[in-house]
Amino acid sequence: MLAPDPEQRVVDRDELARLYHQMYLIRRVEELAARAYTQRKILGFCHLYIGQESVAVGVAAACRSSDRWITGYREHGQAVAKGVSPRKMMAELYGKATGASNGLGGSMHIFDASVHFMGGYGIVGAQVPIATGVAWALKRLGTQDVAVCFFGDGATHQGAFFEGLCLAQLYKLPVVFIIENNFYAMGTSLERQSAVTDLYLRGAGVGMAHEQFDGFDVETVRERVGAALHHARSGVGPVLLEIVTYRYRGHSMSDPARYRKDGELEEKKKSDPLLITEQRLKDDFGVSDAEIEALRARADAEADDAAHFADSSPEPSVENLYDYTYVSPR
Amino acid sequence: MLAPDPEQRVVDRDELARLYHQMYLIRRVEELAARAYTQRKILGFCHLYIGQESVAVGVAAACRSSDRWITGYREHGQAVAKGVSPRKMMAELYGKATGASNGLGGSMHIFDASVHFMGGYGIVGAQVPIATGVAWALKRLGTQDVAVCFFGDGATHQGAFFEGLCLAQLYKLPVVFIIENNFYAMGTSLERQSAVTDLYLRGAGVGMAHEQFDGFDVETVRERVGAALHHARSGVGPVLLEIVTYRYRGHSMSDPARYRKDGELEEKKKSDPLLITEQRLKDDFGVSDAEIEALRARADAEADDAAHFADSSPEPSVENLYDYTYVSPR
Amino acid sequence: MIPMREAIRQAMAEEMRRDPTIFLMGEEVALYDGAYKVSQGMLAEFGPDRIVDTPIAENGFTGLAVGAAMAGMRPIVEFMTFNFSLVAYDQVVNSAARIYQMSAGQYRLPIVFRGPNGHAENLASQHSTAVESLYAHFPGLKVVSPSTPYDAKGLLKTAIRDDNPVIFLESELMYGFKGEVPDEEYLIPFGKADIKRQGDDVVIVVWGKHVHTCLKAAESLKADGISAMVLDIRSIRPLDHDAIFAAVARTHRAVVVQEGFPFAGVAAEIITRIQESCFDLLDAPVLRVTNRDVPQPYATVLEKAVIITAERVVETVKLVMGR
Amino acid sequence: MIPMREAIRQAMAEEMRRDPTIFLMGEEVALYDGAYKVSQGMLAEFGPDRIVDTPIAENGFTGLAVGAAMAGMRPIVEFMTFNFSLVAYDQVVNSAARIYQMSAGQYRLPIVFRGPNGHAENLASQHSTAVESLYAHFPGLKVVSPSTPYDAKGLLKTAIRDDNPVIFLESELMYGFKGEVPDEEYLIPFGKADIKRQGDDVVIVVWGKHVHTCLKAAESLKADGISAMVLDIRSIRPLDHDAIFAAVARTHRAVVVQEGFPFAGVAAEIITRIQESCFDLLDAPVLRVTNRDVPQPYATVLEKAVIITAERVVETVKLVMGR
Ligand SMILES: Cc1ncc(C[n+]2csc(CCOP(=O)(O)OP(=O)(O)O)c2C)c(N)n1
Ligand SMILES: Cc1ncc(C[n+]2csc(CCOP(=O)(O)OP(=O)(O)O)c2C)c(N)n1
Ligand SMILES: [Mg+2]
Ligand SMILES: [Mg+2]
Repeated sequence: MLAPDPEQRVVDRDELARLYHQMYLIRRVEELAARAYTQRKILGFCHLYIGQESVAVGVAAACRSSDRWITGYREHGQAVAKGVSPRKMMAELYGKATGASNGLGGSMHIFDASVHFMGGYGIVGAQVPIATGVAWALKRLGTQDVAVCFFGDGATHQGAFFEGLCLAQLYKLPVVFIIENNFYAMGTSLERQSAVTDLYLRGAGVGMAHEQFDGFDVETVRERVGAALHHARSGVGPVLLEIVTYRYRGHSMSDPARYRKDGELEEKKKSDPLLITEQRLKDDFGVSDAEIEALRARADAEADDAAHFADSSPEPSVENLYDYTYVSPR
Repeated sequence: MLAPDPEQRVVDRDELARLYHQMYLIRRVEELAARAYTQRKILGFCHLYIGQESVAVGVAAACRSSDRWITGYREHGQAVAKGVSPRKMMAELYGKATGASNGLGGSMHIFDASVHFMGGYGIVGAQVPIATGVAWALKRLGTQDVAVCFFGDGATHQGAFFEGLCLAQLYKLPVVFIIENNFYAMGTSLERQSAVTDLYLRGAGVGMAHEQFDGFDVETVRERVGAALHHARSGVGPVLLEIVTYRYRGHSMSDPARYRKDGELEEKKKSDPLLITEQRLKDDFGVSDAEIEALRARADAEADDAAHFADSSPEPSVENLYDYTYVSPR
Repeated sequence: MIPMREAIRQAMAEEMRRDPTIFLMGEEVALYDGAYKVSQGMLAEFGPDRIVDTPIAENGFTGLAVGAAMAGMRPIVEFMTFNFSLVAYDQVVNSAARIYQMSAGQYRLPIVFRGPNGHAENLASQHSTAVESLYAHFPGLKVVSPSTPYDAKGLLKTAIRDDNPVIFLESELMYGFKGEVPDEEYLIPFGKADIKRQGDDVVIVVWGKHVHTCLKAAESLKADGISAMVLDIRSIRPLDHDAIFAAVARTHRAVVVQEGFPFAGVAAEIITRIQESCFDLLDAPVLRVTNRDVPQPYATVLEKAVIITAERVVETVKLVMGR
Repeated sequence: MIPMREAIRQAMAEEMRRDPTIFLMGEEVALYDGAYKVSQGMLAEFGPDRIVDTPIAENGFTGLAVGAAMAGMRPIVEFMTFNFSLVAYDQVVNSAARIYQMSAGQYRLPIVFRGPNGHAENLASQHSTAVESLYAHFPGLKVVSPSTPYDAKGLLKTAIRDDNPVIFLESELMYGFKGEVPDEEYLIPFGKADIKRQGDDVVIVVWGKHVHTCLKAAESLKADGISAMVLDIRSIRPLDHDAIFAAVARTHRAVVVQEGFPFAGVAAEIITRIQESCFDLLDAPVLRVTNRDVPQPYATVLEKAVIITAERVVETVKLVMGR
């Protein structure tokens, strides 16, 4: 197990309330996105993060704001956790000019350089070597920042994943690779895609520090990712984390997720990130029901505002169609 | 360590003499190839196997003739060990119509279906998933044969290598993957290309049986590969072997190999495969100098014959240029 | 009347019943019935040794198919979409396309690579690439793209029986498209174009889903008094240039419609051959309709501006007619 | 007079002195001085943080370059040869070419991908691929191919300063080719063709190493009384169609010479544009000279029959001239 970050503060009441608010906000935003999808206001692929919120929020709680994040197509939760405003994100899902990527990217390609959210990629595993390169630059440019790379269990079979890991370890780069193991790649369960189901062991094959833990409790995520960031930031090299989680929805909006075992989803919901943290707030920090309610109400309002903003934003203009194919000469 | 094959016979005098002859023949054929290269009778890339002969010959000694082999561009030794006639092979190097691939392939692309030698590939690592597929077919077609795949230390950073391993392990296919670790990928030494220098540990990341051993003694190779083949043939899954070896020549004919440490080559030559086996023949089997000389003389003659055959063979005909782009309809 | 996905499934299933060395491999093809339900029910009939789910390792399982083909099997590889074939590009163009030649005919590569190609709806840049131009470039590959269930079934059966690697391009937007398919067995040879609509004034050369875009365009051109032939080439490589030249000889004007980026695309190939062989027959330059030359954007209003529409075909035909 | 490899090295070294965010990465570029000695001595000057040896993981280090570029650096990636870029094809065409657009301009990708392209001598099928047609297809990429040390240096400096990904195609056969390069700094803009030889009867459009094949052909055509212009387009994308059209307006006849496979190649693109824009100016169809449409064979006698030679260019020009 990686040594904890000696400088990481203990989570206090306010911070945990903030993390709860974030997780709830992400879930709420995505519920509204799901509704908008059924209304055909959001189109194409739309991969929801519901159930996995503690991962993104826990990672964000451990990170510096200058750390860079890069991820796949299931990135709404990560975007919001990293600081992309729900408005900008929702507007992107709606394909509006006010979206994070001006409506060019959609659900799978959220980018926001202002908060160092370096995108959503659609080719499974491609973000892994890209993250290695971000870390390369962070090191060479003399920053103390870390690149954080998210991907799923399914991505750990891609050559890009393997090559990215080899290079990051060889060059001892400041990057934390996070496998969000939600047990399925589309309809394929973990044991049907891999002979090794403890995916963090992939690290052993490339000599990388590796660790596996349950990610349902946002505090655990914050603490263990803190340890990984500390390791990476100290200059000794990258870390591969396997964070065990679960997605409640289908792979994308069109997937009824019939491949789950009977009762599996209900069982998993018992360790719902929101539930765990709500209990903890109440039991250990004496937060009242009313306070929880207030946190939720604030998030509801923010999510509603985001949806309203997206809905009422203008469409992108066809005149700008050719603007981003090439950078114009300086 | 893999359990030995209980059915493997102990090497006797005759067999060891045969293996010595094979190794010597391979070296001799390549020495003639090197000379022909300087005479511009062989062109393009030409990667010599000199120093590594015990690997191919030891593997062949452990294999059934119906096992399939597939490899990279440094394949002259493997081809001869698998049974490609030195004539056909040399003629291919000369680009003659009588060559194993009719002069279409050259040094890097020797194919001989009649002895199940499935080629020489030029894209580093590409043969790994192909071998997985050969094993797929061997299993599905109900044979008891094994696919044997050779590649270098440098290939163990390719995505294709990793993906091929993942699939072979997932489907429990009868394939033995052999890393011929000769410590260099072109001019890049092992520790400069990989954070993990015990390359067999790549197996740990994909849950595959893995083992490492020195390959200078052909008997060791025969025995340990026998164990791996036994494992693969029994149906429980593939094996990753790292066989430690060394190449005496540069990467290809144009490489002066200045990257070696002082005295490194001389040191390595102390464990020359021919030397080791010659000693063993003499010390433990009472083979006389004259007998050794006779084995060599026979091999010299075979190699000379191959070179002569190649030299005097006809060029391919331009009329056949389009014959092998597509299979014509049956 | 059966939908395209059913026609494709029938072709695979019939061939698999005939030849036990055929297997289907790809992501989600077995337990999930295929991402677009093309292989629905096939796992039940053929079992997990022949309908095979893979992890997300396209380069790996493409290489696997190459090896299995060399060792005597006839793999069908489904790419969930052809976008993802680009991580396996090396195995397709450097292994599958070349081993028959490199081995001087000792090893054959009877593999079908199939799956949806090109844009669907609002899938943005990385999920909308049309790949015909990237594969047809390579000698050693055949490239086919059907526009109807009838053609799909007949061409796919031919592809499966072909001893060469075949790229078989479908469309997510067409899986539900219905058409007649006879009960009795039939095959459609490669390299035979099909006149999907006869016409005298101009020939529109096209394949795949945009055959229908062009039929629509041709219909609306009637109102302008323009009689447009729609020539569905069906197989891109081999290419039925005789049929194309014959059509040009009849109409003296041509438009080529190709999904995807224009630069060095299949349309350019066809136009190059037309101008070479029909130089004196042409009354006007041959024009092409392709996607706009930008990565595919997500928002509908932008997407519509990028993809090929009947209106754009009509416009281009009018240009060629000098209207 | 300096050889091509030296011109390329000067361009990289001068730019690296100017801008500390530039680094060179690839197999054998550092300690070994480059497989073809292009980066000789650069490790000593710039150190191992900026001249970086990689393992054989092209997809990985191409992705690394993408990330490093997004985070503020300017990578130069050397592919030992462009054949090996095909295992990294996804990262080039799906990441490098598209992220600027996907992010609506938030992230720029100033990367140069460079290395030898096309055939050298007797390298057979998998080591002889010419890739211009595979990359020029994609909006978002620029593609350049110099034919002289002077052009190489000027174009490479432009490529390194460009904020877009640039595919820079060299040739193993040309690294020793010598030419004049001035001492003072200069840049050559993309999209500007260069008339390497003036002529009146026919224009030969070409780029890269075959410029010299065509100059030889043009020289020998003199004997037949044919005055051939050799137009070196230098940058394939952007393409200087104005210069091409102007040349056709002068000569009324054109031949396009492109290494590699013909089908949907760059030559087809150029011909398509010529016939579109110069329809009434042309006295004959535009023909192309490409490699024969087969995988490259090893044996010299076969290789010679496949590659482009001055004789084949002469023959084709004569055809176009109606001789
Ligand atoms: C290279 C590639 N192959 C296939 C796909 C199609 N695809 C999209 S997501 C997905 C499953 C990924 O599963 P996982 O990595 O576990 O991530 P999760 O969706 O569970 O977050 C697949 C197969 C793709 N986008 N890219
Ligand atoms: C994908 C790819 N990248 C680069 C090359 C160029 N190349 C040929 S051999 C080689 C070194 C391979 O080293 P290793 O795998 O250790 O095998 P060895 O040559 O030592 O037998 C390289 C870089 C290639 N052929 N293919
Ligand atoms: Mg998953
Ligand atoms: Mg090696």
